Amino acid sequence: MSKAPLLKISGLQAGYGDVQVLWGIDLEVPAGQITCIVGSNGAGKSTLLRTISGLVPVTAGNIEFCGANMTGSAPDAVLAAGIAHVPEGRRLFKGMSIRDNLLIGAYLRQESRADIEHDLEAVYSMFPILKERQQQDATTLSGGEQQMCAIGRGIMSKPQLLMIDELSLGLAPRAVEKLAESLKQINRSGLTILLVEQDVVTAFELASQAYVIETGRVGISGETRLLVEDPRVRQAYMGI
Amino acid sequence: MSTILEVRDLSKNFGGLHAVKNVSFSLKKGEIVGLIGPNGAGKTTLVNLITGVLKATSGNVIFNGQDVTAQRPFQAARSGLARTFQIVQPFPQMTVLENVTAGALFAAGASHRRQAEQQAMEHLEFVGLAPQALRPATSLTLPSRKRLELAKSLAMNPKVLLLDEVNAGLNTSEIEQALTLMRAIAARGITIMLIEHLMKVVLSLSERILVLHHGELISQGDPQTVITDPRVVEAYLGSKFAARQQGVAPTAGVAHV
Amino acid sequence: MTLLAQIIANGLMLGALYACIAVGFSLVWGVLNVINMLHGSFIVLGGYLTFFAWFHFKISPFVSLPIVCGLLFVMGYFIQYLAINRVITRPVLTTLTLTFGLDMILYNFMNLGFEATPRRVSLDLGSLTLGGVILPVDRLLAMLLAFGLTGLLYYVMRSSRIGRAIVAVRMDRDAAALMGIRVGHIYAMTFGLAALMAGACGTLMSVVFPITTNITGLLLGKAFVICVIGGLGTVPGALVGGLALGLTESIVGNFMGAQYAILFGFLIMLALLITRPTGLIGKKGYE
Amino acid sequence: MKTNSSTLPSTTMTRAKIFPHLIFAVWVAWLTVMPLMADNYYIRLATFVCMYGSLALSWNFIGGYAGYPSFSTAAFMGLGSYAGAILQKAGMPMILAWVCATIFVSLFAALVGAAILRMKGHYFAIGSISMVEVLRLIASLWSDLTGGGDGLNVPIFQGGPDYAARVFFYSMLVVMLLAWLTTLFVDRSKLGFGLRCINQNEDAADMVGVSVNRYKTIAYTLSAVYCGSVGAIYASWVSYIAPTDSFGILLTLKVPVMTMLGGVGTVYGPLIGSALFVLMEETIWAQFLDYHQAILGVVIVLLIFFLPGGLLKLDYKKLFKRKTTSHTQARRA
Repeated sequence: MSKAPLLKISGLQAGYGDVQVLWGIDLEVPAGQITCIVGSNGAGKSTLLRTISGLVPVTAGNIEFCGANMTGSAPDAVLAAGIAHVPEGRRLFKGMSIRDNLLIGAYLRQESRADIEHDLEAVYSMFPILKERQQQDATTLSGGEQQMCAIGRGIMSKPQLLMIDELSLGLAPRAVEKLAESLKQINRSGLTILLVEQDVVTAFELASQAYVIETGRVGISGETRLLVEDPRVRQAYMGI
Repeated sequence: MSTILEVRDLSKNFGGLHAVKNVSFSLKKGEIVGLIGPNGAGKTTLVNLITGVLKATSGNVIFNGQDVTAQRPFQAARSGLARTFQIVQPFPQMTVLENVTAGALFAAGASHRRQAEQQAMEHLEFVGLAPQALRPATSLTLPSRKRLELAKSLAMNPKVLLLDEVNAGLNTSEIEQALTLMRAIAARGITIMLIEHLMKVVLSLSERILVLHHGELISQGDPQTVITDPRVVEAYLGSKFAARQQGVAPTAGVAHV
Repeated sequence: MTLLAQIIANGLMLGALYACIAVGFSLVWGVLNVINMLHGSFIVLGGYLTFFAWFHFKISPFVSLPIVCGLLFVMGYFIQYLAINRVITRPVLTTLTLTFGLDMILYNFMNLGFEATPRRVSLDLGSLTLGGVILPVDRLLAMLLAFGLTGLLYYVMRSSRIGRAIVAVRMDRDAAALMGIRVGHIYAMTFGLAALMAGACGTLMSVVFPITTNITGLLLGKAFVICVIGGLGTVPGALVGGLALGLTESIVGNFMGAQYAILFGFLIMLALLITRPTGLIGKKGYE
Repeated sequence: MKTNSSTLPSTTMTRAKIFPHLIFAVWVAWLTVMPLMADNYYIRLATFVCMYGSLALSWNFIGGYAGYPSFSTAAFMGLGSYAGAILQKAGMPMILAWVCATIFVSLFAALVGAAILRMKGHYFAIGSISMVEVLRLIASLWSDLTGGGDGLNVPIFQGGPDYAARVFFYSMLVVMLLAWLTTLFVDRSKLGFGLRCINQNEDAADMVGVSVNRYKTIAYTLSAVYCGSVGAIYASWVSYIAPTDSFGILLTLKVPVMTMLGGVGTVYGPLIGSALFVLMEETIWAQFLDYHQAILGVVIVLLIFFLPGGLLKLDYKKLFKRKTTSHTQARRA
């Protein structure tokens, strides 16, 4: 990891009210790669993403993105800086069509209508099902299709870093396989991805680099091809 | 073994959308049955229909010989039909002990609060939460919250226990502990229906498996036949899982998907 | 036969104003999940401002309409941004009590500033008769403007950037924030828009009815009824609810008297609340 | 809606438990003795304190324990006033009229409760406020029974102003004590526990075996009983009632605010809140006649911002330990 990391987090602490969840996270996301964060639920994976995107206040430590200090910025500043966040449970906007859901992903972008339409077509080509049913209410889609729409909505903001919270939760294995393929394709087109994933097998197949989070602190971390052999990881998280 | 719960072509549609379509099955006393299916297949809707949270469009539910289709949830709870929630639902501003006492006091009908609290403490010891009895329920980690749900439903001294994704979000070692707990519950003669989309849990515990897909029961039977049933593989498991199955005997540790 | 036509005409003219009364209240309830007890006072304030502009400076109500709208919008924006945003996630008892407290302040100062004597802008524009039905011009203009404003709001909600942002915030606060939408600002815009509609309604009403601080409670009651009948948080809902109440009150009022009409409105609402709490076209979704 | 302190009601009443009851006993004793030495102004003020104390305790059953913010207080009180007045005009002795009015209002609440409690959250709030309006309209329209818009006179209480002031004061005091006793009973009973479950998570309460609708209707009825008696006593006390002030929106909103000031869902929150509020309102009214409503509004706004849980549930421990929290967290990291 010779180049400076795209995202650098040091000593990050955060929580909800007086319940502290993150007890000092240190993490680096190299540009151009897929990095994954694994660990059991309740370990603080989602809280970490929500703290980076400004939904949860930082109590200590700092967040650096492309060299700029982002600690404590509001969600719209974080998005403007180029970090998009696909939230846990997809959370598409009910009562809005698939097309409107995707368009609102570009809410902050000032470019012309044509550029935005162009990006919309790019998303449609990646997930054709979305184009077929673009006028339908987004929440009538199946779990897997909703995840595609949520990822598409994230891409529409033209980020440098795409954070995805729980890709596979509640999805049938078949849907997860298809989504993993699309993510690889998106990454190859130059978008850095930070993936929070509870299913370690899927995470390690996708990511080149992994951080294991236990009760709010980074436990083991390193390249996934080494970690796959690590007995501690295999026993605790892969049940093999 | 006599049947304790029978569901006869139960259906529920929400304005055109068939969430559950003529589902029929029955549970024998003391049996452990798995109900699997992808998210949105209608598993939780089915549980809500059986426990009276939702009114069925057609078909009925026979529990302990009585037709309980139109029962309200609290009547189902009092007659011994308990369920845990997929999204854990504690009473937020109450302690762990109070949460479990509620089950003993209302569903199991303990005469007064002191007696209910004694019973609650026993169940907390059984699931290993006794030390946190006086802590607020919200301070528990996710695995212990799941055990709180379990303790609460046990306190309702149920005849049938519907465990709705009680293992979702747990890592492998936490699931191991949950499995031993469930085997201990089954040993007490309580019939368990395990609602999951984690294959590992369902395979190693259930004597029979029902597969739900788009609201319909597409397969029923012992674990081996079900996971090799082509319709199940096509609709739910995905080729990679099936491939992995051929290589490894089902009862050995199977990477949960 | 012309009696029935007259009643229906009166009902429509009244209904258009009622739609205007309710649309702001419905927006705040639907999007912010807040029962806004200030709503009645906003309407009366709009009416008073129009009256005094007309009485002292001879500014016609239709000229002072945009001014009143601007003033009320700014007032609504800051009340939300500085006060209500602080407790926006709290249960209904807290937010309702807060707006009630704020209303006591506004009501007290309006009473001191304007005294409670009823006042009305009387522009003797005469009236048209169409097939035996008498249509006073001032009421007609008020009706048309009321429909126009409601239509404008519907357009803004449906196709403008702000409108989509408001819908996104309504459906999922956190997800909207992740889209770069500044949620606090959008809440303030929504409350400002609602205050604007209330002020405009006050202007239109001052041309048709005498305005006094005593009717704030009455106006609030109407907003309750219309929102429940027509459905929550939707502009068409407020329109349908407003017209339904206007026609009912016109018919019942004609045969049994005004107070029975109001009672009738409440009874319909309570019956609906018990059987269909989401109202006639209360969709859980769009605008 | 925080639960109150007694989580595990240990059989031995620890010192911390008895303390509030002791203060209350001293306060009631002082109130009972007070009319012997005070003049009618203070007796009138004390009557209002007891009146609003009863109303706040009543609201607490549905708004505090069950967590359903009802705005029907004015409806129940107004109904009690009219029932008491009409019965007395028909020749019924005063105390009997009060009792019958209370029973009538309780039945009314039980019947209406089943319907109105189907609504949740905002709809329940709107439904209960509108009921006050409906009753006000009926009272002003049904003139041959209620005297319509120009109100109803209640036969004046014989025995002179001083004696009357004392009789009405002690009656309100008795009602407050009954409401307090009922609150104590509910707070410790299975009903209280069930209501708290409903308040915190109604679906989970249903699943755990709480018969949700029955418990909510009981709480709603309980919230009406003593409002009915207070209404009847009030009518005899002021001996003239009219629709607009018997069924006023201001009262129906002030009572929940008083309970919030003290602490919702607690035994003594309503009593403390209502006493403070009445005394504050009296002093503001005396000093700033023109601005008293605005000042009251400011007080409500400040209460919402800085005292959401109310005085009783203010976490005094947390307040004092504010400095040390960051220290302990650092140590634990």
